[in-house]
Amino acid sequence: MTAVLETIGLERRFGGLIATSNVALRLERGARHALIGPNGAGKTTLVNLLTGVLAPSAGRILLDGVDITTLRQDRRVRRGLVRTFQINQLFGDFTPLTTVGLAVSRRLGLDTQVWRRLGSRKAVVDGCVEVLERFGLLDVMNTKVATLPYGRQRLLEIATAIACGPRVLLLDEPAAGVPEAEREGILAGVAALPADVTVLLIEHDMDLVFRFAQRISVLVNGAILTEGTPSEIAADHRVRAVYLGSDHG
Amino acid sequence: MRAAAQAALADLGRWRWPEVAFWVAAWGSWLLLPEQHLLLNEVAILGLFALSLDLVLGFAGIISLGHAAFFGCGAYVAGILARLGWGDPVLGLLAAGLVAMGLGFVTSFLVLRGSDLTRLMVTLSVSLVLFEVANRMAWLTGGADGLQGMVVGPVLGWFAFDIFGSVAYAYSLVVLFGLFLVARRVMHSPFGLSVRAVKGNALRTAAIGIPVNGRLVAIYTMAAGYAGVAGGLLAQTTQFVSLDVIAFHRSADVMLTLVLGGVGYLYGGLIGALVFKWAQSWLSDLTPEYWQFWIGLVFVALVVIGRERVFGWPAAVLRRIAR
Amino acid sequence: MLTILFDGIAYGMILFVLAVGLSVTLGLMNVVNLAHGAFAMAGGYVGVVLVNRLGVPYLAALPLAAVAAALIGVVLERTLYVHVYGKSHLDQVLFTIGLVFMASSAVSWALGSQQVFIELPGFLRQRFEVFGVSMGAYRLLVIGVCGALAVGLQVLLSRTRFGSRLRAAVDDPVVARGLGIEVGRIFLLTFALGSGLAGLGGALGAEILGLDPNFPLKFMVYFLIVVTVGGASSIFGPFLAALLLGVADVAGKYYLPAAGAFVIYSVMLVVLILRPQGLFAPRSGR
Amino acid sequence: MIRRSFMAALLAVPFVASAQAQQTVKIGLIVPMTGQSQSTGKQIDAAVRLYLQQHGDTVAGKKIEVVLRDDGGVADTTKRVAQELIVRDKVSVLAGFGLTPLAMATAPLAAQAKVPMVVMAAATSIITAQNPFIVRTSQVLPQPAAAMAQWAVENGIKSAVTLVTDYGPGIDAETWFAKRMKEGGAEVLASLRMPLASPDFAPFLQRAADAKPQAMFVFVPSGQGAAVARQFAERGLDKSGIRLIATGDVTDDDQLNGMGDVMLGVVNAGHYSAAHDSAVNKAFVGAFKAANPGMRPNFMAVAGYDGMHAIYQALVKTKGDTDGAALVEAMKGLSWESPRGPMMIDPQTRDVVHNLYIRKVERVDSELYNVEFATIPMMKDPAKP
Repeated sequence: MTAVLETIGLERRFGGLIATSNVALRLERGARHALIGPNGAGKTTLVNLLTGVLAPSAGRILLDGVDITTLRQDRRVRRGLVRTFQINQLFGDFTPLTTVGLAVSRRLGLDTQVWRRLGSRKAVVDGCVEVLERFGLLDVMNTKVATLPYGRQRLLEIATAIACGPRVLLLDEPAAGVPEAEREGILAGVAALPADVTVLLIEHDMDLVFRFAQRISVLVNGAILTEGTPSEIAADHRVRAVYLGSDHG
Repeated sequence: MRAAAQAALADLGRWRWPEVAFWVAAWGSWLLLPEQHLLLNEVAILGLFALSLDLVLGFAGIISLGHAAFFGCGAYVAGILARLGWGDPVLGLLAAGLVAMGLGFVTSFLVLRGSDLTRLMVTLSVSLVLFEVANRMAWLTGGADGLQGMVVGPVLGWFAFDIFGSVAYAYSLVVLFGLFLVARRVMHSPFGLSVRAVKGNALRTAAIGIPVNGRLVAIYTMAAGYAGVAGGLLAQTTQFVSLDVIAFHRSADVMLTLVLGGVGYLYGGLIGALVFKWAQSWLSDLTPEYWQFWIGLVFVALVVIGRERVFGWPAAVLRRIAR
Repeated sequence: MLTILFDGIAYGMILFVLAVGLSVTLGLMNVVNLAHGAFAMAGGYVGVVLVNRLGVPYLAALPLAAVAAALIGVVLERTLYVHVYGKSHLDQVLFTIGLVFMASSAVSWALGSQQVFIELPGFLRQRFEVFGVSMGAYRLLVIGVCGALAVGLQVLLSRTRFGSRLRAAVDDPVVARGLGIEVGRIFLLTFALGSGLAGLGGALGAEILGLDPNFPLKFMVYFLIVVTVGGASSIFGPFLAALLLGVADVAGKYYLPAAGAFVIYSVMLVVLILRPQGLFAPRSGR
Repeated sequence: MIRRSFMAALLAVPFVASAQAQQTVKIGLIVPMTGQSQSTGKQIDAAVRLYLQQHGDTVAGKKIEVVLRDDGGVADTTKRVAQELIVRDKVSVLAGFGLTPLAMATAPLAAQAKVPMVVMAAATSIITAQNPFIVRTSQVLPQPAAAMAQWAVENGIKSAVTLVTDYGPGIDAETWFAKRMKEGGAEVLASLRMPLASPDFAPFLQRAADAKPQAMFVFVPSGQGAAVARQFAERGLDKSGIRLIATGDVTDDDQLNGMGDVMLGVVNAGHYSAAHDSAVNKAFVGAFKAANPGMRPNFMAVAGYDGMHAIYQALVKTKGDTDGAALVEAMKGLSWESPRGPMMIDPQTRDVVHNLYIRKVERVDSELYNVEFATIPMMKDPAKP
């Protein structure tokens, strides 16, 4: 099996501060991989490096063996590297339908069409319905996003990413701030992802991580401390030591 | 559900009766208000100009206080062509739009970054620099005295501009309507949606694979073309171009016009132009010295009381009647 | 040529005092107050009435002009501006331009539309030769007053309780309220300060700039240049920007009279492209 | 061609019916009442109202109605307002025109509609050549410029620097001052042009002073003169042996009082002074001040006043006929005693012919005035053959 997403010696400095230090990650096709670490370990910085929001100070990023280190954000998405945000990034004026519709149009390469209406292609409509249905958003598809309850917005955040047709999906704390009752919907949506989609879950919530992940990497002070199966990680005394000081001790 | 989704998507670009009524009224005004053709011609031109600003400000979220750069560019192109003997209005307008688009494309790269204030000042500086250029190149533009000697031919070789402004208004209205239809169509396309998305959240837009800067460049260029055509219309229908077309007050006026009518729904500029020009003309007939005071009062009241509450009550009344 | 430099500094200083209030309202209170020039005009006309009609001594009229403009600021802040703090920038533009239109018309109605000046006392019309540089007493006064104001403002904002409270109120009004800071009052005082400075600038600068009903619109662009080039979050930035603008404008006109205002606008464009946050803004974190 | 005129006729049909049978003669007065040049508009408007008040609103059996419109000094507005006045208000005469571009924008329209255009402010020489319906009662910039140069040469000024605002009238002034100086054997050391919107004049004045001329010749539009003159004095140039000479625009009567004592002694050339010593002028100034407290008539006001006089006299000559060509024909060669002194409408060029006075700013009865001390009688526009 070849790696779908791979980083080699990835490094990012802010002035004298090293936020990401020599990170080597390797995700196989269809992997369910989790990245954990205490607050301030540099998880979000790493996601920003992977998605092209930030440029690395050193190192390389490979997607399907192709170097994408200098590729623009949107180009990476077109190659199938899609993310969600820890804090919802949505279009408040849109409806879930138009939000997903735009993402589906982009996936189908129709986003530069200036003359045809958004809904004039059957494929777009079908794509929208499919994604909205999977996340249970059909009943609110014509509601203004800004007025949706938070849990629904969180679902839309993920649904939008799915609508982009990811081959590698970076989920940045998908359950953050979601009330217990609405959490199941999110987990179900994530679990229902096609098996060939590679998922990197960045998460705080250990329950979620251990239910979901096949492999786990632990990030501490910007560097990978260790990597292994959930049981290996659970048994690792260094990981315990790191988390002892924090809320999961 | 699939049908419902399709219907909802199809509904996005559907003509609604107030829109139809608006355009019926616009065309009706040509027949019914012959005495107002000159003013209405200015309304149509300002409306097109404000529509152009709406594409940039209302849809893409780029605040511009220098939009007159493109308006003036178009006006000078149309004017200079007419002076050099290329007096065909349609070709002149086309040239005005294209040159303004070129200018828009080149300068669009300056407004990709920065806060509202920075963009405001960058666009303003561009227009001020162009103002100075037009002023310096007096051999071409006529400088501060204005461009003289334009000879504008009849529209399509048939309709000569008359002193009543009837041909002028019809011509401007046709151009406005045509370009409005294009803008409407484009703004309801996936491309248009992606431009709105950039304004809504640039971070997310990039995260679904849409090149943010590319979209901004594209819409800015298109809007510049619209402004250029508006400028060309003004030059052709008044058969005169002066530095006013590119002056700061022109940029400020169009911004006020658009904000008055409301941004981001295509009609704001048109309604704003109608209200602004009509109020200005009416008040300045009543009190040529102090009309600005009353216009100012309207602006202040509109914001302090709230636009929704001022414009909202006719809509509310209509709703009640309909019920 | 040092005389040109001297003139440019005086001109820049005037621009600073006129624009610094805008920098405060824009940078600290996030209100696009395009009517700022109207407060300067108000101060200027108060000076005209006091000195030319009522015979008040020039130096006494300056603080009175500032106080008058500040009072107008207070009244307008309480009655009108409070309603637009939460509105969009575009609404604020519409609102403040409306105020400018009203102010211009009102002045034209009450005091006529011809350009007026404040009569300078004799001692300010003298000239000195210092080390071969020819300097006017009036411009020396301008430099002195404005320089002192710049220092005073910097101290006020960085060293006093008022300054720290203002910064707290701007950073997070909710938290500031929780800490017992009266945000409304802080904003009111800040607004009054900004208007008062504009009023002083209007009275002090009338000799160079002239006063007419069109004043707020005529100088709006200059104020905006000072604020954007200087960065709208400190005193020092706009101060340097104003000096730079003043000297560049005067020197540009002297050495390249044919280029006119071209130099200024081009320089500003380049600055804004290279440093979108302003020339003297601290580099952003990260 | 046939089909075009057919279309035009078709479009024109609805408007023709009401154009007949007027007992009222409407005069469309278009001036800037707002914006940068608003003082020009206010002076002209006040003078026009004064004329109506003094001479009644009836002439040659017709009732005169003046329709005042503001154009804010913006050319396309001027043109549109003029067009509306012609089409909707059916005015017989257009008047006003505060700035050169405003007059230029309207000129083709007036020719097309055959409506006389009485220019009461704009002062670039070329305006009256734009069409045969333009008559001017203000001034032509080459007049004061040439007069000033003539006086300078005669009074031993051998070198000068010109300092003018960079637009049509300014360039006219620069050209004709320099021309007459050279003809008189004097030298123009430098010709500086200032942008129309120029808040600080100091650098231009400094540069002019550094050329060390005997005199500095200044033209700026009405309204900006005070700033230049004050800064001239503030720089100590008045004491450095450089004479400030100017066109009358700089020592505008409207503002002169507010400029202060620094203006005392400035020599300038102009066609009108509120202190002109004649019975006609005394009556005019007195009535003007009475009707407009706080204002003093300047050269803009007198141009408005004379413009109305030309229109009235033309109507008398045509016996109330408002045909444009007839009115213009009647205005040609008109001459009368204006508050400025004798004046005439040149029958060939339709431009103003009047005395040019060399004046000096002096204090008279606690007010500053331009006091005339030399006269160049009945000067035509030197720029026209």
